[in-house]
Amino acid sequence: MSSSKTKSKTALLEEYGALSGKMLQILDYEGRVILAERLPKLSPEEMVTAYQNMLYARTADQMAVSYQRQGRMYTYPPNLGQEAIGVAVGSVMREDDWLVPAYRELSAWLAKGASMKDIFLYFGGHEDGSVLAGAKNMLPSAVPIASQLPHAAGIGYAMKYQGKKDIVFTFVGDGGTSQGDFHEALNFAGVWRAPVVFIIQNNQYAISHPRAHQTAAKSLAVKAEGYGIPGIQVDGNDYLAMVAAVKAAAEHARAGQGPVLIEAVTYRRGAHTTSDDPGRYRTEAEEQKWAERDPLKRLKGYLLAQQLWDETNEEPLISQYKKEIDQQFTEMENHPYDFKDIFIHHYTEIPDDLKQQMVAYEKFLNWKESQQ
Amino acid sequence: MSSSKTKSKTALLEEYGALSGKMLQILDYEGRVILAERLPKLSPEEMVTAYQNMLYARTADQMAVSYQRQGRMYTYPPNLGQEAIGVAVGSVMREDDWLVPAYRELSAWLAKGASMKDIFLYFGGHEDGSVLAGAKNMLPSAVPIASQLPHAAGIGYAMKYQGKKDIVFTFVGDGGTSQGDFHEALNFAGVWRAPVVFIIQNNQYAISHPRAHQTAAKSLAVKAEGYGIPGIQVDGNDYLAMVAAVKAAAEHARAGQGPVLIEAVTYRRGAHTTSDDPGRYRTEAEEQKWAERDPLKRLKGYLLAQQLWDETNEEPLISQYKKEIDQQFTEMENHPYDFKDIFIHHYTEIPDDLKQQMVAYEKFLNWKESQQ
Amino acid sequence: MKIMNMVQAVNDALDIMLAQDGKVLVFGEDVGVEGGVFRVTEGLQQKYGEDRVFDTPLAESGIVGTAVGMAVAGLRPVVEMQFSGFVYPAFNQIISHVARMRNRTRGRYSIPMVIRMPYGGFIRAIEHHSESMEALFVHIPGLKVVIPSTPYDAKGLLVAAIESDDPVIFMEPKRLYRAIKQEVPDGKFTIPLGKAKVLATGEHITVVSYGALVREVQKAMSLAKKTGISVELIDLRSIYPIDRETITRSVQKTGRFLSVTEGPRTAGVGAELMSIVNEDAFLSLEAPPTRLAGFDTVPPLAQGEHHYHHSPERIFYEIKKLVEY
Amino acid sequence: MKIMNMVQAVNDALDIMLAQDGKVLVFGEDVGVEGGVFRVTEGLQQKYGEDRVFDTPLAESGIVGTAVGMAVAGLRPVVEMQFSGFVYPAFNQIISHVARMRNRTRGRYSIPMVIRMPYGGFIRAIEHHSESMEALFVHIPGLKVVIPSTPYDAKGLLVAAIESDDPVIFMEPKRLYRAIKQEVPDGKFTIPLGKAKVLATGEHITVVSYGALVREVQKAMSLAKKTGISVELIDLRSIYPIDRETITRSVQKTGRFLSVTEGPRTAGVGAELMSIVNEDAFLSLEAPPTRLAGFDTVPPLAQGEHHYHHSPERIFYEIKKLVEY
Ligand SMILES: Cc1ncc(C[n+]2csc(CCOP(=O)(O)OP(=O)(O)O)c2C)c(N)n1
Ligand SMILES: Cc1ncc(C[n+]2csc(CCOP(=O)(O)OP(=O)(O)O)c2C)c(N)n1
Ligand SMILES: [Mg+2]
Ligand SMILES: [Mg+2]
Repeated sequence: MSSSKTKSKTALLEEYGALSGKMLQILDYEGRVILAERLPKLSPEEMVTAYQNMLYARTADQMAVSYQRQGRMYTYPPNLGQEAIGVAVGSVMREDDWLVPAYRELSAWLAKGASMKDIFLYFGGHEDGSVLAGAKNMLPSAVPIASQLPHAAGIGYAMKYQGKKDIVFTFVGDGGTSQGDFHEALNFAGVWRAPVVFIIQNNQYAISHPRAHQTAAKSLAVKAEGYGIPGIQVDGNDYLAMVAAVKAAAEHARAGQGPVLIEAVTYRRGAHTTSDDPGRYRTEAEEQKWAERDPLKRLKGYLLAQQLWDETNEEPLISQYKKEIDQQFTEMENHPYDFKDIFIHHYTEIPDDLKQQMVAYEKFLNWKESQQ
Repeated sequence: MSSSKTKSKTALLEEYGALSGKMLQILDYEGRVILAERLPKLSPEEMVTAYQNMLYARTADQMAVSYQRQGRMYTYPPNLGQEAIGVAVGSVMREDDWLVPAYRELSAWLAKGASMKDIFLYFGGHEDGSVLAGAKNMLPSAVPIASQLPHAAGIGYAMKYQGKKDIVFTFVGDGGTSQGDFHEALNFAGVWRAPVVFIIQNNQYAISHPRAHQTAAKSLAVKAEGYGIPGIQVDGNDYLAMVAAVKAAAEHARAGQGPVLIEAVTYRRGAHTTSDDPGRYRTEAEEQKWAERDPLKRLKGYLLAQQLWDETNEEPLISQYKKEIDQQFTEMENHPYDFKDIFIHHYTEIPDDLKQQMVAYEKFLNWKESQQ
Repeated sequence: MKIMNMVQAVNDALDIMLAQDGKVLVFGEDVGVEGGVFRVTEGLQQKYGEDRVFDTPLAESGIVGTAVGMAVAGLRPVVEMQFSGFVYPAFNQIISHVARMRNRTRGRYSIPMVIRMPYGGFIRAIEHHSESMEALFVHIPGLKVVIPSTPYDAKGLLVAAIESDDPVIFMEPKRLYRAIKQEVPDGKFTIPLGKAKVLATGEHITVVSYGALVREVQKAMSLAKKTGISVELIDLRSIYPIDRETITRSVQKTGRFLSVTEGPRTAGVGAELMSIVNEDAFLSLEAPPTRLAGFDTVPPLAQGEHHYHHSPERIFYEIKKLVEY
Repeated sequence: MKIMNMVQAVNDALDIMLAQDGKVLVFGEDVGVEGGVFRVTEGLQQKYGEDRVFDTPLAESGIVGTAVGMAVAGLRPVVEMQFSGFVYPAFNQIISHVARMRNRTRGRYSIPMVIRMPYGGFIRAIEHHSESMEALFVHIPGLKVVIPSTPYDAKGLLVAAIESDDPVIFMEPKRLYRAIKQEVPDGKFTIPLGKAKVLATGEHITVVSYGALVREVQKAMSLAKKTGISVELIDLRSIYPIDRETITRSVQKTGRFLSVTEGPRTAGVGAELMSIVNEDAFLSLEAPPTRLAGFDTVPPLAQGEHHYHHSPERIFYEIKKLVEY
């Protein structure tokens, strides 16, 4: 493809605007290009890296689920089937940009520099998993639904105020669009023209609650109208469409034109968390339908057709990933825990009263030991 | 006008839909009909009554402000300039319909059966002012902005659940559209197709904060898109346009088609409350501009042209209103207050502990008296 | 009589009240098809239909706020907050409307609503899933706050809560959901709100607790017994209104007082209980009334929660200190 | 030195901190052009520009939530809640993020934020404008809570709050906004957070109070003096952390304790203070430590608020009862 044939990114936000009723799709379910004019300019290496990142994320995700099943880790929210979204964001996001996650963006966290050890620590019950020392400008998971979105708007304001060109990427689920904080964050960002790319991972469910009952709005992208900002609906299982949309949104934000709302239409192929049983609320037929739209399968289809990928690479690569990931898991399992950490991080200086609580508890521990 | 020439009400919600960019206006600023095909079918008596209700509300409002200035009543939020909205709602609202107010809808409260005494009691610092015994299915004022809107959605659900045909009218300000509760209420109502007419009184300001900075959305009506419900922008100072819109919305809701969002574009001609000084944040020129669009002036212009109103009626009528209103104010000033009321209404049965607090306080009162 | 765990007991209470009264609705997040993330509402939607037991959009303020409207319109909503850590978006509705409507309308509109929520820790959960912040609700005038410690209590108290014309915050110790089984009578019965229960009479010290910690206190009592200490144990059941009389009577007898609660210490329920003891039994006190409360910290994640949660040993240690005072 | 009321003192503190540190931002509802509904931020927008002092859309969760983001990104937001009765929509942000960010990230991100809000009653206001719910914040681990009782304190404490790397809930007794004038030093000075101030030394009883009630206690002390009662008065200044040491030392001397606070009684700050006294000065007590708190009711509207708010007579009455105990 020649670059002159590809249309401008900002025009994309118009053509596929929230009221257009269109969903941006570049690859069909087999990975064939159906909208060549919108193909993002990516080098072969970038394409291959993207696929490998998706593969890594999927491998890690599946291992996390299995560690949990083995009782070696606690509740975990699988990312299975949604990998294209985080990897696409990761490919556009710069080192100094901010990432404000919800809790189901494994692939985006990795792109920002979080390690699997960090992630295992978090889901292994260590607060240390929220430090994320290797991830510049990234916040830890936000569990209270949609509460992270105002943070993103505020960081966006700060970037503008500080005269920086960095932008903010933030995530929320389809369910999260119903929360008041979604509304307030988008409205503030709209008024401030803050450089924030809001990404809804519409994976069709909020636990058991289907998208159709979450809101009577025609799409989630259309909610952008209420805040006077561009909104666009994208096939979130189509890596190339996601890259095109995220690039356009990032360009818009970085150019000082304000926030963009992206609805990435995807499917949570796994359970809500390892405690959940999707069999209670959805059919196998539906799961099957979406398996056929799997993002890895589609990007691989494309890469194979372009002769950028050799199927025989895959097994060895996965084995290598598994080894790396398991290594990180072992590090997590050997991570130390000091009970004093419970007390000393709430304030810059521990209040006397709290210190007394720590001391009293230590006294008890000593007494207990003396009893044995 | 012949009824065959007027278009259907539901079509109105389409033609003036949130995305149309149009504002429904039937009367110009002088009260001349500029959209005859949308003239609501009202009898001459209904027109005159409407004008009188607006006049009554305005008189009462101005007296409330002056009682406050005399130090005989506490802070009060004037309704000046917004009377057409409440009176229009009042003319469509049925006895069994519900009214869920904010705090600036004097004209609507009166239509529902609240007395000026009730209102004076409330702003005179008596909880008894929230009982509103004469107003069937009306909630008291809601001070925490937008927090009343979920109540309206819930009542709407209850009407449906109970198989009733009653609908709910609820109010919020332009500022209130930024609150999370606005979002959640409209979204719930949309999902439930609850029979609720949401009326935004866009009076251009939230205290000092202008509408333009409240949201980047093109209109407030457009927010309806985000909830998949009809939205319509109406000239809120045009009584006839308001009646047309409220009728259409009520019909929609009563027919089981769900909620409607009406943005009534108006202007708060008075201060935010009697504690506020609008001179700090808006110009006299602007106030003048809106004075020319005053709703009473416009409806009177229409009535005069139709020879439905005799200017000489007005003074005596106002005098009569003043007498009535002052009578109600005097009743408020003579309203008794019993300190036990502070304690006994929180629970169906007063908890022992709280009773002890009451008893202890009474003991103190007796001791204090004994000291004199 | 059936043997039930707390999940089943709560389900049974809801079932009975839904069957009895068409005004009762049950709604929240995932309470319908899913039957609740803890399966507390399992089967109720099938039995009572989608207009009586249903899922809402994901928004707690919307859930509580719409329930206020329903209550005003004559219904009796029983809503679920999926975890007590997610009730805060609804805080404005609770404090500004649920708790006040009756007082501000001088009784014209009461709010017969129950807000159920699993609370408390020691289930190795993720952030925001282990809190015990009942003191926040106890401090708000106009609410009742109820916490059961057994399946039997859960059923009887929940029925009473649903029948109450006052709003009730009903907090379920999720750690106990499946941990205890017990015979629970069939059909409807109630346990009065505002009354504590003396679970064990004793001589040397009064211990007041509620929720999941009652069991831990009972274990501590076995340790105490071995050293000859006899404990009077009171299960508060209602955290507001507090049954001052039962507490006072006991402390007047034992002269010693310990509260064992899970939430943060400062301005917590333990502080209230100590104050009550001071006010009503000061002259009987042989040792300072004492609180064993949670630390003034966020509950630690799974790796640290055994430090945060009072073990029987820790409770015994405090009892011993007090008796030896 | 200038003679200032509390509005001016708070304004002065904001002015100084805005001038000193480009990271400080002031925002909220009507704080810009309007200068705040109480005029506390008057003139600051003109002086520092619309990007540093500005109005937001009307949404408290948005205000606090965006401030969290700004704080994380290195700024020092000082936000205003127009009245403390309207902070509840922001409660989730406060408890789930403001209070926790530092702990959960083990210090990587601190939240140097101040949330200012006028609180308290006796100004004949409408509903939701008279509450004194500081105990809710005191109970939340991770927050500091500060309440000044004079213009001088307001300035020194607010400067310290803005300089603190921890989040501070700064509650301003609106009843005092224009009621007291006092000499306040020019320029920057701080009063340490977490330290109480002994306003008067005395022998017979320790009274702890804060905010608008300090003045009322002082009036009560005049009444007490006439009957020969000498009161030691402590102004708490910081409600969290509480200065236990100052309180304890005093009660060890006087043997009697009364707290005088405005908010609801149950699980309020008074309960915490009583508990502290029990824990640290039990053996010195000659009478039950006692709390004079607000009723467990919504504060009544204007017609009734003189019943709710402690008069000097009521305070004296409680002092007298305790001294005569
Ligand atoms: C405020 C709040 N309420 C409830 C929950 C419990 N909860 C956790 S995830 C979830 C569903 C979220 O759905 P969605 O936003 O679509 O994200 P997804 O899990 O599908 O990625 C719920 C209800 C929560 N974490 N926070
Ligand atoms: C939750 C909440 N925040 C702040 C306030 C203070 N306040 C009272 S009225 C008002 C402005 C409301 O503006 P708008 O919604 O446009 O209604 P209007 O007063 O113009 O009718 C504000 C900020 C409040 N009452 N409730
Ligand atoms: Mg989802
Ligand atoms: Mg307005």
